[in-house]
Formats: sequence, structure tokens, C-alpha cells
Amino acid sequence: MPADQGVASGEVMPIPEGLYIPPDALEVILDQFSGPLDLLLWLIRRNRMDIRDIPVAEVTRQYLSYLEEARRRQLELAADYLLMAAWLAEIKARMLLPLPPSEEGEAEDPRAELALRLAKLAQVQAEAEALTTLPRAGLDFLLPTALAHDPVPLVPPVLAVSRLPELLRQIAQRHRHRQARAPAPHFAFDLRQRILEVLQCCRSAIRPLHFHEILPRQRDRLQVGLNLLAILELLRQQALCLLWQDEVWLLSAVAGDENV
Amino acid sequence: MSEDPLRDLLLAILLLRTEGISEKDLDALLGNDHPQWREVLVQLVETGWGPLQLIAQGGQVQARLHPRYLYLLQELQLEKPRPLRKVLLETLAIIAYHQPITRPEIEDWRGVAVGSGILQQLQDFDWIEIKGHRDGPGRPALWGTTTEFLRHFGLSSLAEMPAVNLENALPES
Amino acid sequence: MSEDPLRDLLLAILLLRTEGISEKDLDALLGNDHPQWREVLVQLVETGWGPLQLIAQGGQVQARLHPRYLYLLQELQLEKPRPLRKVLLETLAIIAYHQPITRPEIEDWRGVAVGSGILQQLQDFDWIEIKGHRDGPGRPALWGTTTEFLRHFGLSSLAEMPAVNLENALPES
Repeated sequence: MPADQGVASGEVMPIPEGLYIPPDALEVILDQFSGPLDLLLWLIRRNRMDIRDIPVAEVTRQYLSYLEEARRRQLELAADYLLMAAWLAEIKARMLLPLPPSEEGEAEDPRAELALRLAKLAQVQAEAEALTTLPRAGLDFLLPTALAHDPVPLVPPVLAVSRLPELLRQIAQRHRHRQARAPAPHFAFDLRQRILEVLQCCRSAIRPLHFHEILPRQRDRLQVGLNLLAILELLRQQALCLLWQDEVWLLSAVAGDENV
Repeated sequence: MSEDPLRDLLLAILLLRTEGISEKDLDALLGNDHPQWREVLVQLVETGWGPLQLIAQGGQVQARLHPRYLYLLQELQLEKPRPLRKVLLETLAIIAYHQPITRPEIEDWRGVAVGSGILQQLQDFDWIEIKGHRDGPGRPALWGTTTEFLRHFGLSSLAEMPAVNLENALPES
Repeated sequence: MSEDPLRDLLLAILLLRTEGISEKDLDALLGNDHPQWREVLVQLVETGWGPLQLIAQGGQVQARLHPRYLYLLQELQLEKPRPLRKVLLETLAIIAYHQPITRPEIEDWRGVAVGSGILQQLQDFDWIEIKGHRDGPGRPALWGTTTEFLRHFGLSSLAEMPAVNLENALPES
């Protein structure tokens, strides 16, 4: 039995034995192939041909007849199918020429790569077939669901108190380095300054702004908080107003108010 | 073990629906063929079954692990104990040596923000607690270590905390 | 119901670890206090316990519900697994048999592109996961199967993957 029939049995229309394809069935049949290589492998198996000695002329003829049939019924086939047709034609042509010697001096069979790719796909299909022999939970056997239970008391990890002094020493060292590096890391706590900046920003904008568009360059928690305070203050003074647009709140300067 | 198909069926249902099932649904499932299912349920609730405890309340029925096996969960999960994350260790060290201390002060020591999840975890271990609040804007919470912290680390008092040699670390101010 | 603390303990472990547990882990858990745990296990495997069936294979022990309760899945409106589409099955097979493997390598085996939707679906089933990254340009993700994959297909380990019959795959030479 070809692997592609066993794989998803029950859901798949059986592929007819002969070359004759019932009307309206071609599309369904081609749908079952994962690509041109798969169609080719199926043709080879149906003809009981040997992958290592593919009669390229005959396989190509059959392959093209499927493509022709598909075209006649105006089915859309992936470009891969045409690419494969071109490859087959090329192999067929090279078969007519004397075989060029490869680097090792041995004649190289023009079918070698095709045979290798077909063999790989055949192995995949055999593996998929093997997988279908496995039982499945919920179909062939039944597993209980993990049992509910009371919350588990948390067990603190084991930690020796002797580690703490060393940790603290490291922290203090880093702390000192930080202070040495940035002697005056004083944050701009100036709320009034920030209020002016926010207002300036909103007034100069050509459209209402989202909150994140007004954020200062330095975005630590403190600065974001300060920014929020500035916005709240400006809203309170009605120098800014909130607009509900496209599912978000936007900030807009209120025209005419110049005295903050 | 005595055979009892109805009891086994009931148990199978409860083991598939470990989140619990309503008595109404049970009756829809069992009522026709097994009108006596409620008696079996009452019996199971009373005696439990193997490692299972059956809980029936508020019209819901659930099979749960009997609490006496709760210790298994730790043994099953903690094959390899998780190492404490560094941020957790450092936060604990700062609190232990500088208590009582506010979160902004801890952050100042570490130089980076301390997420509330970190403090929560240390609270979950029952190692730290809020000792009070500092006067001032926002009245920030003051954190300190618990008696469980002392017990866990084998200390009889905070005075027994190992000394830290900060001379190399801190410049004389 | 007869009392048997060791049997209940064993059942509790198996009902918490529904994906199964190795005999080695069981011995680590039980061996010290209950050297006779293996006899109890053998007994349980033989007789089952209420609706439960015990499966011991490949050094792994798992509790399952007796298949006679399979119909309950439908009645309880729990999801029943559907047959796998060919592309899913083939991709899963390649990953299972050739793991760890990158997506380009999977595509090389199948001879066609593997859409990311396919890998996503297999991930949604919790059957595959990224195991690491291959050194090299782009550091492509390496795919492998999960414990849920083993659980779903009733395997105790990857060593139990069925042998592939290549004679059926290749026409007679």
C-alpha cells in the first residue's frame, strides 16, 4: 500500500489505479500530494519502478499528462510542478548524451539527485506511516487529568547566612563606583520646568499626542512619574485637554491659554 | 478490592474532570442508567478512595489529592532545587543589614529598580515583613526581617548577623 | 476498601504525574522507606485499581483509565484528538525521527517548504519545542519533541519510537 493512502485514511479519496482520472477528481487527487516530488514518487510506485533506475522517459510522459490534464481543467498548480517538469526534461536530455565523468572519474548518472530526493521523501513517508501505528491518547487509551490539590506550602530554598556579608560588600562596592562615576546624578526634579516642556511639546505638535510621545528622553520611573504629574497639573489648569480618538486617549493643547 | 462498576465509573468521570463537575451534569450522565449514583457518591465522600478525597459542596463534586500527600508535590517537582536569583539574594542582604529600610532606599543601594515581585517572593518565604511606615510624602513602607528569617538562618538575634568588612568597599566619608 | 498506605502512596504519585514516572525516580522516592514498593506495583499492574490501569513499560510507569471509559470524553465534551493531516504527520515524523533538526533540514527531507503555520500547529499541540540553536549563520532553531508528545503517543521514551519499514517505502529493487 502506498504510504500516502495509509497516512490519513478515512479522509482521503482513494487514488485510482489506472491513468484514468474521474472528472472533477483531479483537483482532489492533486491536493493530496505535498508537491511535485510526492506526485512523482506516487507515479513511480504505481508503475512498480525502481527509484535507483528510473525510466525517465516514461515517468516524464505520465507526469506531463497529469499536468496537461490539470491545465485543461484550468486548475491552478504551484510553480513547483512546472519546475519539476523542466528538471525531468533536462534529465531526459542528459540521458541521451554520453555521461560526463565526475571528479572521481566515474560517470555520474543524471538521475542521481532525483533518486536521492525521492528516497528521502520515501523515508519520510515510511516514518509518518510508522507514527500512525502508535496509539493516541483519547483515541486508543485514556489518561486521567492531573489531580487537583490544595496549594503547596512554599519551601524556602536553602541559603547560608554566611553568604550575606559578601553580597553586601559587593553591593556597597558597586554603590561606591556609581557615586564616583556620576558625582552629581541629581535628577531634574523641577516640576515647573517639566510642565513648561510638556505644554511646549503639545502646543508645537500639529496633531494631538499620545502619552508616550510626550515622555522625556530619560525614561526612568522617576521621570515618567514627573511627566505624569506635569500632565495632570496641565489638565487641572485646563491648558491641555484629553481627546478620545480611535480607541486611545490623546492630549491636545487648549488654544488661547498662554498663562501657565 | 471489591468490584463496583458504578463507583469506578464515577471515579473515572472525576479523574477526567479534575477541575470538578456539577451534580446536575453527573445526574445527566448517570441518572438514567444508575439512579442510585448519589448513594455511591455519598459513600465515596465519606470514605475517600485510595489517595483521593472527594469534596461535594455547592452542587459541585471534585476529586482531590488527600492533603496528607501534599509533601509529594515538593518531592516530585524539586528534583533540582532552583537557585535563588541574584536580585533576590541582594535584596535580602540589603534588608537584613540596613533594616528598617524603604524600597527606594533598597533601589538606591542596588542601583536598579526592585520589582514588587521580588519583595513578594521574600514575603512568601516569610523572610521579610513591613515593620512600619516612614513619615514623609507617601509614607513609604519600612521593610525588615522576620523571626522566621532568624530561625531559617539559625540566628538567635540580628546581632548575630555576620560582620561585613566594608572598609575596602566604602570610602571614609 | 482495604487499607494499604503504600499502594495509595504509589497511586498518589501516578495521579500527580500523569505523564508517567520512571522506576528509577519511584525508587528514589519510595525505596528507602518502602523497599517492597515493587511488589505493590506488580500487583497493581496485574489487577488495576478501580477505573485505573497501570502500565509499566520501558522502565516507565503510568496510570491510565481503562479504555472502556473512552466514550466519556464525548459525554464530558472533552476534546477528542482528530486524525492528522498528511503535512502535519510528515513534519512531526521528521522531527521525531531526526531531532534535533532545523526547519531547512525538515524542508530538505520533505522536498517542499514547511510553512511556519505547520510548526505553530505542532507547537499548539505541545508536541514540539525549540531545543536549542545550531551554531552558524542565523543560528537556526533546533526542533525536537516534548514530553507531551511522548504522553500523547503512549511512549515511555524516544527509544520506543516504532521501527521504520523502509522496504515498504522503496519499491523493490
